[in-house]
Amino acid sequence: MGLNVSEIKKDFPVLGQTVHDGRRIVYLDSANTSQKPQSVIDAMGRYYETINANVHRGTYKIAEEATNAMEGARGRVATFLGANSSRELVFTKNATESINLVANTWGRSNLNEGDAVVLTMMEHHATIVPWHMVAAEKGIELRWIPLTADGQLDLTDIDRLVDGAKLVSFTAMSNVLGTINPVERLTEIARSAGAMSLVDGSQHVPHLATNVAELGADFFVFTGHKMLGPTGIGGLWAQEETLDAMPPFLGGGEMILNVTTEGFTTTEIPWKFEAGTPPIAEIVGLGAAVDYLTAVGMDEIRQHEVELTGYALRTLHDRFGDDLTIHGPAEPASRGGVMSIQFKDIHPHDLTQIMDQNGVCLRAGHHCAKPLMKALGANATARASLYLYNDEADIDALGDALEASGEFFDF
Amino acid sequence: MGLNVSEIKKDFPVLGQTVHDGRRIVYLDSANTSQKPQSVIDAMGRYYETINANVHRGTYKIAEEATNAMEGARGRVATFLGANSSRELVFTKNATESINLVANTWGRSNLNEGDAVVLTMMEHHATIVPWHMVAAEKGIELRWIPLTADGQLDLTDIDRLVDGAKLVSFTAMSNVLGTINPVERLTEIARSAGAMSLVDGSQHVPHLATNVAELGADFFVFTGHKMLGPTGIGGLWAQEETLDAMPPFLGGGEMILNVTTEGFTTTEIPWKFEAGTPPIAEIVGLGAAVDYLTAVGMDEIRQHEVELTGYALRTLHDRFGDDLTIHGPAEPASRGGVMSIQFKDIHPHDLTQIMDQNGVCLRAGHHCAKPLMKALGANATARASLYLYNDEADIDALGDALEASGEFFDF
Amino acid sequence: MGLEDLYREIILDHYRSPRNRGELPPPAHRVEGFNPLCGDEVVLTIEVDDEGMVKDLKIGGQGCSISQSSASMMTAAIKGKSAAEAREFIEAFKTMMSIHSKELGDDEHGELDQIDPDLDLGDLEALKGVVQYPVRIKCATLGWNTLTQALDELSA
Amino acid sequence: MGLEDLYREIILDHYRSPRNRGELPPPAHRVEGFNPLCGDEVVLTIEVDDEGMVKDLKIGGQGCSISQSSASMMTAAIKGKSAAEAREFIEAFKTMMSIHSKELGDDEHGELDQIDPDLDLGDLEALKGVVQYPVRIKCATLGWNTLTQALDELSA
Ligand SMILES: Cc1ncc(COP(=O)(O)O)c(C=O)c1O
Ligand SMILES: Cc1ncc(COP(=O)(O)O)c(C=O)c1O
Repeated sequence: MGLNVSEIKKDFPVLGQTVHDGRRIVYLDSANTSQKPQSVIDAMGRYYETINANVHRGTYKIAEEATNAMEGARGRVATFLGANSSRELVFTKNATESINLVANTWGRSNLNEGDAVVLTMMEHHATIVPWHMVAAEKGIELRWIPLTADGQLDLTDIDRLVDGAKLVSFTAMSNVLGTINPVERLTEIARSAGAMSLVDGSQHVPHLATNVAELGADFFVFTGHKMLGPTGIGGLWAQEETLDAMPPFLGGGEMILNVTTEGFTTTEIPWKFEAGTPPIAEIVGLGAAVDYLTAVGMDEIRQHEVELTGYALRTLHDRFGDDLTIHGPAEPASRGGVMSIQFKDIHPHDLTQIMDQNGVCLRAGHHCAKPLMKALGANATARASLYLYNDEADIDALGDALEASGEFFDF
Repeated sequence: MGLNVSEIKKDFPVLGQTVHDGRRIVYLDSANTSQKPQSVIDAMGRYYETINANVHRGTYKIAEEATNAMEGARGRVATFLGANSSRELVFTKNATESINLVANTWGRSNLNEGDAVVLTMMEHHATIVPWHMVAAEKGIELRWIPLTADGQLDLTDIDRLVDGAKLVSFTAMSNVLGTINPVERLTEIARSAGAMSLVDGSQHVPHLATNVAELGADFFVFTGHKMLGPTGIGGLWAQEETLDAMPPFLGGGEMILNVTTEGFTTTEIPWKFEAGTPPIAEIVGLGAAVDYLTAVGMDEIRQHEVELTGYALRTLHDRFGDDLTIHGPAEPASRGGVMSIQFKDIHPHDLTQIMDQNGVCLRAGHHCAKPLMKALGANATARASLYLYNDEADIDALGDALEASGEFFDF
Repeated sequence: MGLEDLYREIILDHYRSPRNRGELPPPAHRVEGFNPLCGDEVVLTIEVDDEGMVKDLKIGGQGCSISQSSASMMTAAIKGKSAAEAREFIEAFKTMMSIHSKELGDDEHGELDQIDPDLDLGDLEALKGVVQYPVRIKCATLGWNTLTQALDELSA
Repeated sequence: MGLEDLYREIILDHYRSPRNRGELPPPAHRVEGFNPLCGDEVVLTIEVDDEGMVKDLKIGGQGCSISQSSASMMTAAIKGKSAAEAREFIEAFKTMMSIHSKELGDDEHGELDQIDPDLDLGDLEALKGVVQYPVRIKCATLGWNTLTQALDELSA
């Protein structure tokens, strides 16, 4: 029965805005950051207006309510992710910090000269740079799983790649190609090889029902602003034993059990990894975001995106034929609603600039995946990415904007 | 002419709330976190409702507006702090992260076995624990500036303490005692001894006009939620040369110039230290907070707090005599509006619990300063802390609540 | 909910006149417990005999009325019991204290629902009101967590 | 503000027919420049003679119409000039591009206000419209930053 997108659109105030003399905003950049429903914005406003106080500390009414609001949200987000307990969920400021947390704690205490970490050629810089930093310090080796021509992981040589590796770190879904990776299979391969696995769920959690307990990862990270939540909030999931065994990351208030002039001891998980005043309002906002997503239904959202991606691939191909290249898997069912495109010879920056004149919002650039761009033979692509609030009219507007760009640069 | 507090109170929605059957909230916990004016809450709401998009990336209208909103706020916050350029201002999630950033980048690359870092006995855990962590890794020595009986830094032995030290790290104002430290003098002592200085401005920036260029520190940190801003945002100031010379902290998107499978190079400051999607809405909110503070006037705020602290010290002493101990300097002019109190034999937790019944919000605990608490001979104190929205009626309510607690526990 | 629910007379009584207060001399086993949120520290000293019987235990350190009275009641309840019975008490008490955290979505104590419903917590029932004040739960459980640690160390 | 302000005819002309395109063979000095935001990479090769005169320079690599045309105009303007004159051009161009960032509170180019107002940027004035599109400023200045780096390296 599908989503009622015209009703959903009304929940997102930015989508009611116009730009450039009355053009409605056609927002096709959700892989970059998602729009926020009014309920999320209001949850944070209400927090600040009624119970703003620091958490875990005050014995007064609004401080207790703030603590309940924050820890209640932790519980709901943990449930949304399929975690067994809210103690498995550490809040960070974004997915990037989550991965750096793992690299700095588990990584720096477990990896030594000559150890190998396996990445893939489709990773976001957030997965690459932290391991480059550990590599520079510890002398570890980075190995790269290559890609097939249609943008899937090429697992032909996987046994050799994971042989003796200590960690396999990969994205559940590519933010450039849309490719949905076989997460369970890869975590199983890692486990069989005696390696840990870190799954970057930044593009997965917003778009597909996620159950960390079933995916089999040792570490799972995500970011709030791509899943209808606010900026300034992300998370790391791991099992309690894993978190318990890790040394702390940042030091300061909230994460300690005792501090003397001689040293300190850490408090229990997850707070052990949450130094300083937490992003309280942002956690409350993320709680409201998962409430919204749950109410719509993650399976319904996925179904909608599969259909809409199919519509886009079909109609854009019909309209533009060989003038348009769309990277990544051809089959909507094996990909998310992320389409990196190349149109004629028009540079993505110029392309998206013209599109903007039509109200159509696409991102141009390397999408923080320069090794992948190099493999694709491009410096940059233009990327259209979908979410629950997009519909066929948005795809048609994308096509019209492409046409306009083609005319503008038709020398 | 003083502040018009009854008008100011109207700007802060939490202060219009009631608890426990109609008691108005008497908020005396601003050293913990401040309340937010409606203008700050609305600035963030408006951001999400009208121009929400990722920054530095999109070529479309709202992405450019989001970038302008964020970088414009950086400029205004930098000006508010007296920085010479917005490139001197790195955004973090809170003061704790800022200090950890310095410890992990400057600290880990400049400190070696046998080096000394000088702290004070009145530091917050955010200043202590990061250096304990570096000490555990690098074998550095921590030295502690002791306190006088009235809670000031005892500088008698300072020459010996800083002799050969690499860093002096201290708070500009104590979050427990209210003591305002001689920042310029201390940074000068550090410089003369050939040491760097790190000033924790978390309690200073919200309450006293701050000019980092004049204070003479090498590093200066602060946190947004204590200065009318949102949670999830803080900052680190340092001169461009200092920041340029530091290795990066977290790795990922936004902080790179180039990434290959072989390595990476970093982009220019301040973005080099801002990996991942930044707390965009929070930066916008912090910009609105400094606008509000500037409009009221930092000197006026300070003047108000000095007067109100004087009123509190005077009237509370009159009412309770020796039943009440207020730690820290006796003179309002040499302290901030932070009063750590001990009342009769009532444990701070019990005391603040009863106060809560009267709508009076105080924090009880170690205030993330356990070494200081030990020096004071207490596990915990109850702390009342003031801000621009407090008035004499709030102090009278504090006195009434103390009286009620005394009666409740009068066995 | 008034304060009377939190500060029942029996709680104030244990606070005013704590039972088993102080420290046992060595070779009694000694464990320090910290409440990271407020800074309270307790010292538990305990002697368990060869049959696994808690012969004696004492509580020292500082704390608020809730942590002190809870620890006092705990010592009274546990003294003379076997270590196994002590653990049952601990579970039962923590279940009572966790009703609230369960509402918050934390199902860590899910399995504890099967705790013996007939176990009589006695005076300790007076601490029920604490669950309405989540920050104070850490106060009420401080002594109990310290006891758990002591029993773990003794049986290790 | 319409797109015509950004995409002036002269810009599109330099984009369609870039001047001084390609790479000079060694021993020309070679520098790579990156636009970290979009991934564009340019390669600048340059020969400066003993008198400090820019004898030749070429631009290779990929980029959008703004970065390519700006770099093309730059090569045309700088070729045959002295290194000192080249630096003046760079300053003048960056001043033009920084009007916007100054509004944002970044006063890094404050001192540039004293730049010679008579310096004629010629065709480059056409790029003025770019300041309205802050993200594109990085495109327009890519070639220039790379040239600065080359001159710095050559004089080091
Ligand atoms: C003096 C001082 N430094 C540092 C901090 C840490 O601030 P945050 O928790 O926002 O990182 C605080 C407040 O908690 C403080 O009072
Ligand atoms: C696959 C992937 N991983 C990680 C990230 C980093 O997320 P954030 O910038 O919120 O840390 C992103 C988005 O930018 C992403 O698409």
